[in-house]
Amino acid sequence: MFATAAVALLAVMAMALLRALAGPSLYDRILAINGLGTSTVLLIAVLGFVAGRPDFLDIALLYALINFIGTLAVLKFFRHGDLGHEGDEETL
Amino acid sequence: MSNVLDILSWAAIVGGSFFALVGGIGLLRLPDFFSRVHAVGIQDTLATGLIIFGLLLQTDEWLVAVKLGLVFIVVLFTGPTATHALARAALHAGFRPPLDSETKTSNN
Amino acid sequence: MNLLGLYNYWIVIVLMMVGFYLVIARSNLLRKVIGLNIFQTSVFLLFISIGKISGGSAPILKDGVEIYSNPLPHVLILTAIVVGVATTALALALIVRIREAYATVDEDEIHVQDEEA
Amino acid sequence: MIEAHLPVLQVVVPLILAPACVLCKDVPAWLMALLGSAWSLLCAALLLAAVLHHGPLDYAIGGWPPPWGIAYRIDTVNAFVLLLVSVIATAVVIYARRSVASEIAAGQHSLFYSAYLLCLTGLLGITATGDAFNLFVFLEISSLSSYALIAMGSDRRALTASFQYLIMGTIGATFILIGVGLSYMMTGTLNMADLAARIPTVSDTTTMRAAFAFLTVGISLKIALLPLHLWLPNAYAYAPSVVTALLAATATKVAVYVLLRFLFTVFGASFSFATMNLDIVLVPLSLAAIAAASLVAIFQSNVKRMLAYSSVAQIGYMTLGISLSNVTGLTATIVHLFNHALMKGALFLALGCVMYRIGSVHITQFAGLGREMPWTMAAFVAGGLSLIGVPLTVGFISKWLLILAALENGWWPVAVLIVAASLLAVVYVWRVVEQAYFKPPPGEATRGEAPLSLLLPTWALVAANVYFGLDTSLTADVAGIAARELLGGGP
Amino acid sequence: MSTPLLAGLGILIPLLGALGVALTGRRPDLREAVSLAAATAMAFTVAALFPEVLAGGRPQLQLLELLPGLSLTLIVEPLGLLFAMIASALWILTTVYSIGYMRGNNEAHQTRFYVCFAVALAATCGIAFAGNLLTLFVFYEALTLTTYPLVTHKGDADARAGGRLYLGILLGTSIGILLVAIIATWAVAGSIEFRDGGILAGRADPFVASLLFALYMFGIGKAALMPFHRWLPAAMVAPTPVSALLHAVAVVKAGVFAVLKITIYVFGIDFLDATGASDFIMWVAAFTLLAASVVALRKDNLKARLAYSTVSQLAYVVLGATLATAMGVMGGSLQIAMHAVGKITLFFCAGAIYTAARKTEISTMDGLGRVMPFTFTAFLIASLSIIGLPPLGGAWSKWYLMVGAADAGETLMIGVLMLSSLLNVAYLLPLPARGFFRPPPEAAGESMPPGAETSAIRTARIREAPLACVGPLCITALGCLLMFFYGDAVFTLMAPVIEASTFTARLTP
Amino acid sequence: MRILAFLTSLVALWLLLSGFFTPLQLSFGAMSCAFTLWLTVRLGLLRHDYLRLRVSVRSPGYVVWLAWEIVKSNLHVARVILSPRMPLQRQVVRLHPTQRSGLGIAIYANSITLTPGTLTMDADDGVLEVHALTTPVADDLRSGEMDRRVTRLEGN
Amino acid sequence: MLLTLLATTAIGLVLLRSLFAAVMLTGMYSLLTASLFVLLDAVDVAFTEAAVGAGITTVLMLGTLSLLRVMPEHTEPRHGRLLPLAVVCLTGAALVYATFDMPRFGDPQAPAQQHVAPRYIEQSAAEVGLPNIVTSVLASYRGYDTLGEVAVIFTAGIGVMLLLGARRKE
Amino acid sequence: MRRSPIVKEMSDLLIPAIVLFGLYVQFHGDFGPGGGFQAGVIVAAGVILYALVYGLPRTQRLLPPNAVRILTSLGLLLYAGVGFATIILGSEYLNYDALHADKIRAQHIGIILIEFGVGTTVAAVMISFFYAFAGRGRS
Ligand code: NA
Ligand code: NA
Repeated sequence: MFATAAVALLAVMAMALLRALAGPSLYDRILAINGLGTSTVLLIAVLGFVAGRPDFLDIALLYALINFIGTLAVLKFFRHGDLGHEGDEETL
Repeated sequence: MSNVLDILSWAAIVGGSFFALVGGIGLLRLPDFFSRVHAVGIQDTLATGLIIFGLLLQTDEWLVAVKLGLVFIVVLFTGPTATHALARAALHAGFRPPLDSETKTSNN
Repeated sequence: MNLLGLYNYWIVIVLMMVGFYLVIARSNLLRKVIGLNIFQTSVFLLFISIGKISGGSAPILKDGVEIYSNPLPHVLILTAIVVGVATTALALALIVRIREAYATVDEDEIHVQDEEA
Repeated sequence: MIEAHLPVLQVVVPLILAPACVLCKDVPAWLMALLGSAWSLLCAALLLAAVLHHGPLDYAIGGWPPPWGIAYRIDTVNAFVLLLVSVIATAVVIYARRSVASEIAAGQHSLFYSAYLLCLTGLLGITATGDAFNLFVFLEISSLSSYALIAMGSDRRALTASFQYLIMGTIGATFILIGVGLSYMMTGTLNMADLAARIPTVSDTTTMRAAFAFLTVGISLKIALLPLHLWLPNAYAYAPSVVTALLAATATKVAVYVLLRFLFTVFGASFSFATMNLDIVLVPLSLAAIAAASLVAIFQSNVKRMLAYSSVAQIGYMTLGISLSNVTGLTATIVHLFNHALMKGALFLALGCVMYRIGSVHITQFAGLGREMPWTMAAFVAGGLSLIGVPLTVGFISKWLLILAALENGWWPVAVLIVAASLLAVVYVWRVVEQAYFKPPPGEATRGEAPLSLLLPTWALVAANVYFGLDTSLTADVAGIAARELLGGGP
Repeated sequence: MSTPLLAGLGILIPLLGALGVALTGRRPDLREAVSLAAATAMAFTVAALFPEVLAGGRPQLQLLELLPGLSLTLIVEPLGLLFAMIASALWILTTVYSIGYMRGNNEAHQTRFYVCFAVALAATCGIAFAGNLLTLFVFYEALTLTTYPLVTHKGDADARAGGRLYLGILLGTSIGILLVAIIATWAVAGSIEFRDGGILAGRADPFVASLLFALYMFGIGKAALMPFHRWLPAAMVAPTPVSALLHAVAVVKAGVFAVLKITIYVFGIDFLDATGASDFIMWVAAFTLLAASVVALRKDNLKARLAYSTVSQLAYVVLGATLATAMGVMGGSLQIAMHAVGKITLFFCAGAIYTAARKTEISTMDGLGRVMPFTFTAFLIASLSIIGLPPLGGAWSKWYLMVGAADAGETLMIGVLMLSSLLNVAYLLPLPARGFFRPPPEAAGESMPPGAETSAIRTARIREAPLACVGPLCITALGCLLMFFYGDAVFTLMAPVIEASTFTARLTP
Repeated sequence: MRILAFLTSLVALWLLLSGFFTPLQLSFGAMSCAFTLWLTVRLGLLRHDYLRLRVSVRSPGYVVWLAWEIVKSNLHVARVILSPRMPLQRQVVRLHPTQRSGLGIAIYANSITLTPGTLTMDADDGVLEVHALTTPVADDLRSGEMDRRVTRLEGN
Repeated sequence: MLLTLLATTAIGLVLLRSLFAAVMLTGMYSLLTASLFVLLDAVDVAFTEAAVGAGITTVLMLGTLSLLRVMPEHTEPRHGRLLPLAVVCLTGAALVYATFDMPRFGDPQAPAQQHVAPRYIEQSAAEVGLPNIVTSVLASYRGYDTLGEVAVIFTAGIGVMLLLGARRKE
Repeated sequence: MRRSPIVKEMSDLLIPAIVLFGLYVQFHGDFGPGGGFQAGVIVAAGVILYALVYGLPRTQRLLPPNAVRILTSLGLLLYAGVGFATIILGSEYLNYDALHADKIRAQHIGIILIEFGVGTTVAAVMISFFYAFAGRGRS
């Protein structure tokens, strides 16, 4: 059962990877990687159960947070070409 | 009881996997960037929800359950925020969504 | 020689080669750093593979678990990851300074500028 | 009580002073750096004395016995290298006060000295440790701090030099890591002594051979053995004077020590040379390094770069001694570690004096310096004579031993080449001497002698060049003991 | 004072002298007094060793030990003592002469000059007393380095170019060849200590011995064996007293002295003879001897001619050594002494001519002998000595060399020696002939060389050089004469050494 | 008061995460919560009024409703994606939300995004620009039910 | 399967022209590796790799990229392709050679599992008292390595401050 | 054009949670995956998120670079200092046994202290990395 989920998630990751490689726009890539991140979070959660050690969900939690921050950083970078930009002035 | 839970859990996980796959297919198939965002939306919501629910049913440790819940909440909070920020950034970068119908304004 | 047992290693080796290739073949400094990252990450993978025991579990003691994978490679690689990020940060800082000084981050162009000077 | 902890205190005192440095202003930071270096010098001296009297010292850090914990093991070889590193570090740090003030922006001194101490820590840690992975960690401490220190040079090429060094150094370190990983795979241990005990049982596996190859290549990158030397000339040429002096005198030496340690202690001479036939590769490369780098040095117009190429050549001497794998050869290598540190230390400090007054080390800038900076140039000449290998200097002792070692193996042409390369050294040293003493200074402006705080450390090293050229009881005798230890005989 | 310490003192005194000169540099009179005092003290110190050495003593002093078997050691043996005595005695004269020359020509950097001079003497003494190859090498290099500032004393482009060649060849050959030979000797013989009968004897096969011998002979660049002779003419840019010292005493003699010392104490005469190791070098020496003479013949510049003469005369010593007979070695030893006295006279004369008349080219010296009779007479005497005519000292060395050649069965060498003497006549005697018999240039009419007009005017006012110049050259010229009568003193001193080196002592005809 | 409320949620989060109730771990927890509180205050992230508290009290009902909406729209979008011809009716809808607080608007906007098929692209000057994949979901949105529910959540 | 994904990412890295895409793929590579680490029981490592490789490194690279202001770089002049390729192939060959006598993947009888490590697994509970063996080894048995590790990161901090801390010369 | 309220609101909620999560990771490394290093990175990530949303100047005003720099040192000082403490207490460098009569407690104390040092330094260094890179563009 867990294995089914794991395989499905891997397939999803593969699709996301294809989209990331194919683009065409940079935003497509970011989107794909963001989606891939979500799949990874789920995969980690499932893997924990596959391995019979489900108490590693902290990792999944961390992935989710990192995924979010990473995406924001990328976007900020694209808006301003500057990660330190004052947020009040511009969009994010 | 345990059997019922198992079946339920199984169903949830398989369902979640299915929706995840649908999201993945959407990510590949949908024709433009803004549409693809919706596909990721499926992954962020129902797919995640179902899989985590399925896992939740499998555990008897409350700590694990709590953490699964936290993972779900975090994904639920960050996923839409990130996709929104992404769409907004694309919009401001000059990308316009290809439309099949014209823009409508609602006044509610 | 058990080919199946070695397959994992071979993939890892290919990954290492790709990273290494990026480091030495690319003239864009940032790409070199990226290559270095891939190279090192792949080496980490090799190490972690060393520690894996079939049927083993993560080396966090738990009642009812009999076999644990080898924790030592994990410890080593934790350190190595830190070393890696430290190196990357320093390299990136250097790239920023190089860009400021040369207005380019391409090794070949920098070379040309140094020759002219 | 303190004596028992000397092996580790040697390393951790500079380590703890490094963060303390950051909390200080510029001058106290220098004092910290001085304290750290002087302390390590004291420790090294005491350790060497202790090792010579009582044999190797072991120290189990954290109280965990090896191979489970990380152990320090000080024997004659690394006690000697520790001494060499700390001697140079101390001389250089005294020198640094003025030199750094003139080359590094104010306000960054505390960071600079912190990096200096970290570099020292790394070098000492590499030398002292008996654990293969711990060696990698301290290698990275010293490398990272070197990259930062080199990039502090005023020329923009310092940045690219540092970057190139970073890339090659990291590749080297990663190769070392691969080597350590492969040998861990086959032995299950990281402790060097334990490795040495276990490797013979797995020495005829492909994995072990590959481990050997990766370790050797990785270390050779750090050594800057031809053709892996490409990072060295620019790194030395464009780094701040103090950094060049420190690195040129110590960093590659420590790397050579690591090579010695792995080839002889961990793998054992018979595996390294009889099984792996390392000498077949190492001898031609060493000879090529000696010949080619000396030749290239002649055509350099940046004097620091010239000496950097000379270092590549000198490294060739050291690896040549290693590849001879007899007692005399190893003695020569170990002696040359020390002696070359003294000569390059003196030479680069003298160049630092020039940099301090003139702001450049381009050869044309040396015109007339013999008159304007007599003490500096005299120090340079003395260092140059030592580099050439004139008797009564340390350079002679090294070459003498090396040639004897070559002849012991019946390698006549090698001996001849060593001598011929000395002639090349004559030529490149001479180019500077001629400029300094026989060309009139360019302008009217007379440039004074360097301040005493720069001259004293420089001359201290010059004096050491002569002293150890006359009294070899410390260098050659200890190196002989160390060489026999490495080759497995008793001390 | 014990005699070993005297040997050390022989080195220490000139060093102290150098220090004294440096300290008194501001006051020329005092400075030169110190210089002279040091020279005298050194001469007496060295002379004080004479009785013991003559009695068969070999005072020994180890300065320091670098590695086991590798030490700096002084041993006073006859050959070295002879050399030290010549050097120290001539130093006195050179000092006196220098005072006249340097002041007469208003040379700059006189203090540096005297300091280097003194240090060079210390190095020479070190070479003389060297107890092993390493010590020899160290002092040999020290001599090169300390004489370098002397060679480039003028500091102009020519001086620098000459200096570079000087240093390049001498350092190059010594480090590149001599050091190799020393190391190889260590490898073959296990020792580099000088020993009667040679350390290589019985330890090296003929091929290795030949190779080593060639390495030594070419490695000792100061012996100016072709093709490594170019430094010597190049060093002619130096002030004349330096040339005198270089070409007559310290540098070149250090070279040929080293040749002899190595021949005797490293190879052993019998060993050389038995192996024929020196045959090849003998021919090189013969070639050098003739070729340099021919070159000398073609030089108009007086100092250049003297320099090539030196190249050729040095080859005599090497030839003597390579004959590998007792007589040949004796001839070589004598040649060191005789040539030293003769050649220093010639250089003194050249310097005196320059100081008094500002002339350097032989073709412009017509008639000078009439206004500078002492100088030209001395030149004539020294020339005759070098040619080898009795009753002058040079006759001894030429004689023993001939005997040596005959002993060795090298009849061709006898021919070479005779031909060389003829060439000597051809290039040395024209100067006194012009000086005495040609009319001064103003009488020569149209055929004046460019710039001769002014010199012609000056010739009229030319008088002898200052007494400080003329005095020493007269003394050395007299020395040439005396050496003929005291030649057997040298013989007596040297005989035991040479006998010890050969089983068949055939010194007494 | 708001500090207390915030602290309570921190402590709750800690206890949920930790799962260890030894005195040592509890004291670490106390320290951690205190530090986080300090940092939050210092960074000025605690400037909201009682809104958050009120919202969190009233949210369960909304969450249940939203969950159902999400399931529905997921199914809808999945059908669209999987249908061979992909019948898309892409359109942009401009909405004028009735919430008064930033948090309210954020909840509304995120809820829109959470339901697949609709996506808040921009939220400027009180206008939400929403991308809709098909007409049904767009119409759903235009009905304004979600907007009303979120505004009710905000209360008065 | 994951490995294949990794390989795809790596190949994408070689082929993709956009620097930005390369940075993103690097982050993704790390994330995938981290998943693999979980699979290989190295949870601590996975944790770290995710936080560092996917998080910090990506952010730093983006920061660098933003300072470079040469975002889309289309020409990548490749200099001397052959030598690097040869070096890489040699290295690869050496590694493949190394695998011939390696213990099989996952073999519990491999030397690495028989020596040193067993003590950590069996004794650390009694000797150090923590359930997480990795932490025991990291902080106690090999605590000195970790001190070195902190020193490394500290060094990098010092280095970056030295390089980017001073006011920029324009 | 103003900052999207959605991102701001979500970040406001997430940042304290991230920091607390980081501290949780710091103190639970003994029981599960995690420890000082990971904790440091996570706490730094929280700060970085704040800086991304609110801008660098405001962040540096509230968390001054100098303070971060001092923290960088303090962490390493703490770690290395524990080693000196154990020497002074009579055992080997970093042998925590000296810290308490009960070995297990002693080990625990030592590990907590050093992990805290690790976390401090890592967080501070990561933040200063970000400061350095993000701050370079503006001057
Ligand atoms: Na002649
Ligand atoms: Na002649």
